[in-house]
Amino acid sequence: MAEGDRLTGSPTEVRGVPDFVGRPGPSAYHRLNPLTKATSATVTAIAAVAIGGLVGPIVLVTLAVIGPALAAGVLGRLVRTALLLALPIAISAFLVNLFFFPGAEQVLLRIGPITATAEGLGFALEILVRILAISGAVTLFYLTTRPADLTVDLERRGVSPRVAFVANASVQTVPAMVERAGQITAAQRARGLDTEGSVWRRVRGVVPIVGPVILGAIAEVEERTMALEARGFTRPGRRTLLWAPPDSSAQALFRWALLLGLVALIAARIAGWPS
Amino acid sequence: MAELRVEGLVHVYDGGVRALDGVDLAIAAGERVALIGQNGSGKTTLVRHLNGLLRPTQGRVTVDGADASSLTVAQLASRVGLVFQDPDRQIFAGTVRAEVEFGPRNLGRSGSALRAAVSEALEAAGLAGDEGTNPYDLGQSRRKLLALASVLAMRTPVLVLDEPTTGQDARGTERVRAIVEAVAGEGRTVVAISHDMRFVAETFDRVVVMRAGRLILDGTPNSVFAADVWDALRSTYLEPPLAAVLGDRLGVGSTPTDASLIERLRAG
Amino acid sequence: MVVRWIAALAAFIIVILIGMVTIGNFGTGVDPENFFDTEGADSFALIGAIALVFAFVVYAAVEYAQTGGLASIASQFDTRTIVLMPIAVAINIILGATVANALKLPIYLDSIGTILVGALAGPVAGALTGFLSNTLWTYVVPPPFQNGPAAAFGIVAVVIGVLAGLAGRAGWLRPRPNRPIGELAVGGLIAVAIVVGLGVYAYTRFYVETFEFVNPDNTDPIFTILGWLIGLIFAAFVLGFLWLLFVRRDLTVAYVTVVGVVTGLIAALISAPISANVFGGVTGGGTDFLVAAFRQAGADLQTATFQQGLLSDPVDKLVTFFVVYLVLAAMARRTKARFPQGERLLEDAGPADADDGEWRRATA
Amino acid sequence: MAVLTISLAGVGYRYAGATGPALLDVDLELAEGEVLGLVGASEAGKTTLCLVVSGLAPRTVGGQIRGRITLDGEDVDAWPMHRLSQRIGTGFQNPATQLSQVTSSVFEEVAFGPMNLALPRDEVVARTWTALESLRIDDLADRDPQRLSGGQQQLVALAGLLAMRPGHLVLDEPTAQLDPAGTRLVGDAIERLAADGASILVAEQKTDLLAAICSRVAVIDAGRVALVGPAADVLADPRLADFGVTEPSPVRLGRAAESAGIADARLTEALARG
Repeated sequence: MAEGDRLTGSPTEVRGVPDFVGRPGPSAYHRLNPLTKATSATVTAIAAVAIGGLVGPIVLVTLAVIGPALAAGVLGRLVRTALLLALPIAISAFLVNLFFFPGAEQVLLRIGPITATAEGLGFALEILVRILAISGAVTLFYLTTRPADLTVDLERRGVSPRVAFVANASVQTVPAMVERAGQITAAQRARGLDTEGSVWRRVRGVVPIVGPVILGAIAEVEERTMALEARGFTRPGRRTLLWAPPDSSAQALFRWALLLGLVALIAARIAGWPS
Repeated sequence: MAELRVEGLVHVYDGGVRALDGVDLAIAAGERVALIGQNGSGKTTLVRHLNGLLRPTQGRVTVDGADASSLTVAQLASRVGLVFQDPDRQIFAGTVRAEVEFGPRNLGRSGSALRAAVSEALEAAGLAGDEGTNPYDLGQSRRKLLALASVLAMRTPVLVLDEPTTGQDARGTERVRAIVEAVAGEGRTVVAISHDMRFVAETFDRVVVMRAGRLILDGTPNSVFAADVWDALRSTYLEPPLAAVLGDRLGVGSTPTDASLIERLRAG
Repeated sequence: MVVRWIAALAAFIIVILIGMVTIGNFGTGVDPENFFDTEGADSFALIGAIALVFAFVVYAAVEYAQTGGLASIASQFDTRTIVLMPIAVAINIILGATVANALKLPIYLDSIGTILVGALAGPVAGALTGFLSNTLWTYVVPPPFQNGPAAAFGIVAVVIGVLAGLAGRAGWLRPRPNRPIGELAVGGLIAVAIVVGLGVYAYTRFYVETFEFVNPDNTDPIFTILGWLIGLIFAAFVLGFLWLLFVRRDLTVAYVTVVGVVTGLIAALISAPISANVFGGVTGGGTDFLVAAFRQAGADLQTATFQQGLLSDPVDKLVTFFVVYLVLAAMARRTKARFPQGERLLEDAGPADADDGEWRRATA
Repeated sequence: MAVLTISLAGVGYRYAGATGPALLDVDLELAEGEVLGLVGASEAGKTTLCLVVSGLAPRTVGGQIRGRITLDGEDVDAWPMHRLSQRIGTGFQNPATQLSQVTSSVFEEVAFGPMNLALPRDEVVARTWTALESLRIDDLADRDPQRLSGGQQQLVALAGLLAMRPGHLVLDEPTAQLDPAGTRLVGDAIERLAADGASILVAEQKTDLLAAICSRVAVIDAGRVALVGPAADVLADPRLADFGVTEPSPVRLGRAAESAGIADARLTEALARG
């Protein structure tokens, strides 16, 4: 056999890249280039902060989040996920600003030493809408883009394969590590660690659980490193990609337009316009 | 009175997987029981009910006559010690000795009793000389023996081992066998999940075979590895030990271990 | 080589100047006149952090133009570091989410992975780990772990990674066990001096006007008590760690205490303007109650978030650096030694295996 | 004359910061199309020898090496790892740590190696299908690598190596963590590769598996090659137990019968047939 072909004979019939690799999304919005969706999410979030006030972010959300979500058919899930994401912050933000807004006179409500003020309410609403805008924009991206699609697109544009590797591997490591933490908790409980007792007993359980999660993962680093280097990982420079998400000059133009618009908005805000 | 009793045990995982489909099993004190069967046959799910890590969907589990559902995992841990298959899922202490002390300390043991139990466990696992070593400086096979020692030191009436010989060499397997013999010798119960048919045939006096969440065979190695039930074994991806195959081929009856085959040949 | 550093330095200075001029009045209530006042101080730190990132980008661009590659940076990214980073990102996100969402503790515990990679592989690797952790935590990680504000604080994580890398490189995280009592006492005193010094400076600069610890009639009594309580907790934490110095007889605990508190202060400086201006001082974690307390005591939004940061961040980074120190101590020696900065974390550097006779290292 | 492909002459290795060497004066050859089995007690040096032959020690693992390693007569000391990995494929014991964790399908996982080599896309795809077909797992191409059994994951890792088109395979205890079904799955695959003329160095505790696939076997004890020779002779050598190695079942049974004075023709004939 020719040198190098020792282990595998010639392929029976030529088969191309299977269709499940880079399968296009269900809707037009899904099929947009990942960088376009990432840029619009980031610009929407920053713009919501820069515009401030109440009406601005609401209009922004309707245009940049609700509209596309409807088109992509993910509005239901978007609302649920975005609310779940925003809830912890929104509640705290609302309460803190409502009751603790300094220098406010118009007292709406007084409960003992704490007073709810109109100015506080106004600011609280502003922060609430801003937080909803940010989590809406981020959730829209999360629901319509596979992380691997964004990293392969960035890699095509010249981002180092190593950075793309870390991003992709992190996405798979988080759920794997949560599962590992569950197994470790079971193993320690089997050795008498009481995780159902008082708070103090549970705090004592932190080291026997967090310890193996970290040390167990680090113990695997050695073998993972060797396995990667045994498959040519150390070869410098770009690598071949099986596919790359489609992009168009129109989308590229749109991305630049968004960025320039954002810069202009921030510059205007800093210059004190419109107040 | 049975030390461990499982009645009509059913367990359905939240994904809908019916891992146990009505299991009845009684294990007396001092018995040595091997639990074998293909991965996914429900072996690990069953043993996790013995120390309360899993609670039954239907049916009952009793330990020393007490219903396990009335006891917390921490309470059951003083009765049923469970050694997990992957040592890296539990090791956290900086030294071998500290890792072995973790279990007994949780059970409230201290002082000379604790020190004796720990030293004895380390001795049995062949780690007596490594008390101050960092567990992660040990090789994979000795870390597995460390995990075994860390439960052994708890001196629980019931000791459950999940694939103790996987990844061990000849000397490691021999050490595990010696530990099972010693623990059973003290009248304590040993239950082990294993795929090593020779280790099972030579070390355990009762073999329970599982398939798809049910018990399909339960008896001495002689009965479970006899030729007439080989198709049942193969239905759960198990091959009888070579000694049993030869015993059948030479028509000298059921000979699950080398010793039993030789003895039958010498008598024949 | 020098050209790159000059270009990077120039970029750093230019960005700071632009920042001071434009972001001086950071959108809401920061007066350019009292630039070095409370609000100005923390904006300045944020501008410095952004300038640091710009300097790095310029450095990389110049190196790329000169050599067509990024060897000096890439060398910190051997396969072992690349394999460790996703684990570090996952540790940040899982522990951070558990503390913030589940336990509502007034600390974050979301930079253990960042500091671990920084210490083992260097400032740039630490910075990238921090940046990716925060970005992925918002954009990519599914609920219940997803955290909205994390991406905005990416810059803070970058700086924490750099500081951890420098601490590791300087050998400060190298164990120094069994030191005589005298040495421990001196180390302990120096650490206390630094921490108390910073504490007093921070108190006089950023707390005195609005938060009268001493006379309760100026503010509501509950907040004076709360103020004393928080001050005591902070002091307890610092003294507790210094006590560990004598229990473990390991001088490095003093180093870890100082590095932890200093990193915490810098992180507070940078995160305060972001928290104030982007999220109105509230990020959903346990720290929001502190902000509320300071707001009720009459501090404006900017100051309140800053005062909260000055308390939680140093304690959080103190705990985090100590956890990382314990993890490094528990790691197998062989594994640690193989990381780019691994040698500097070993207790005794040990005899470098000289290439004597036929024994030789890898050439490729 | 058999083409001498991998040969180690007086090779020693010591880990960084270790007290003593893990490998001493190893002379070993892996000829074209040969399957060399490696046995020995835990921590005797099997894994270290595998890492040295594959080049991962000292390149990736650090430490220091001595002696000379040649591939088809050429000294490989100066070769970088990504060049060596195209001539020698290395498999490990734990299936999970061999997955790259950056792919969502078996096809992309097996293509990972060739993609790193920046080969033309069509060749990457061709090599990937060929590797999957040669191990008969092309039906798993669309599956999520994390959701497979241990045996299947080990086959995917093996396919990932084959896609690099190495001339040689070095496998460190491939079935150590697998159940009987997985061991049979991987054992059969290695047997088919050996039959196709692949040269393989495989370390294993399960000597029954080695007896079926190896032409030669070497015994490692305390970092030295204590014994090497034709598989049948070495695996029947009475000193195996002293080296902490379990003999294959037929050898063990035959010896037990002999020592019990049973000279039963039918037994020896049955043992021969296995």
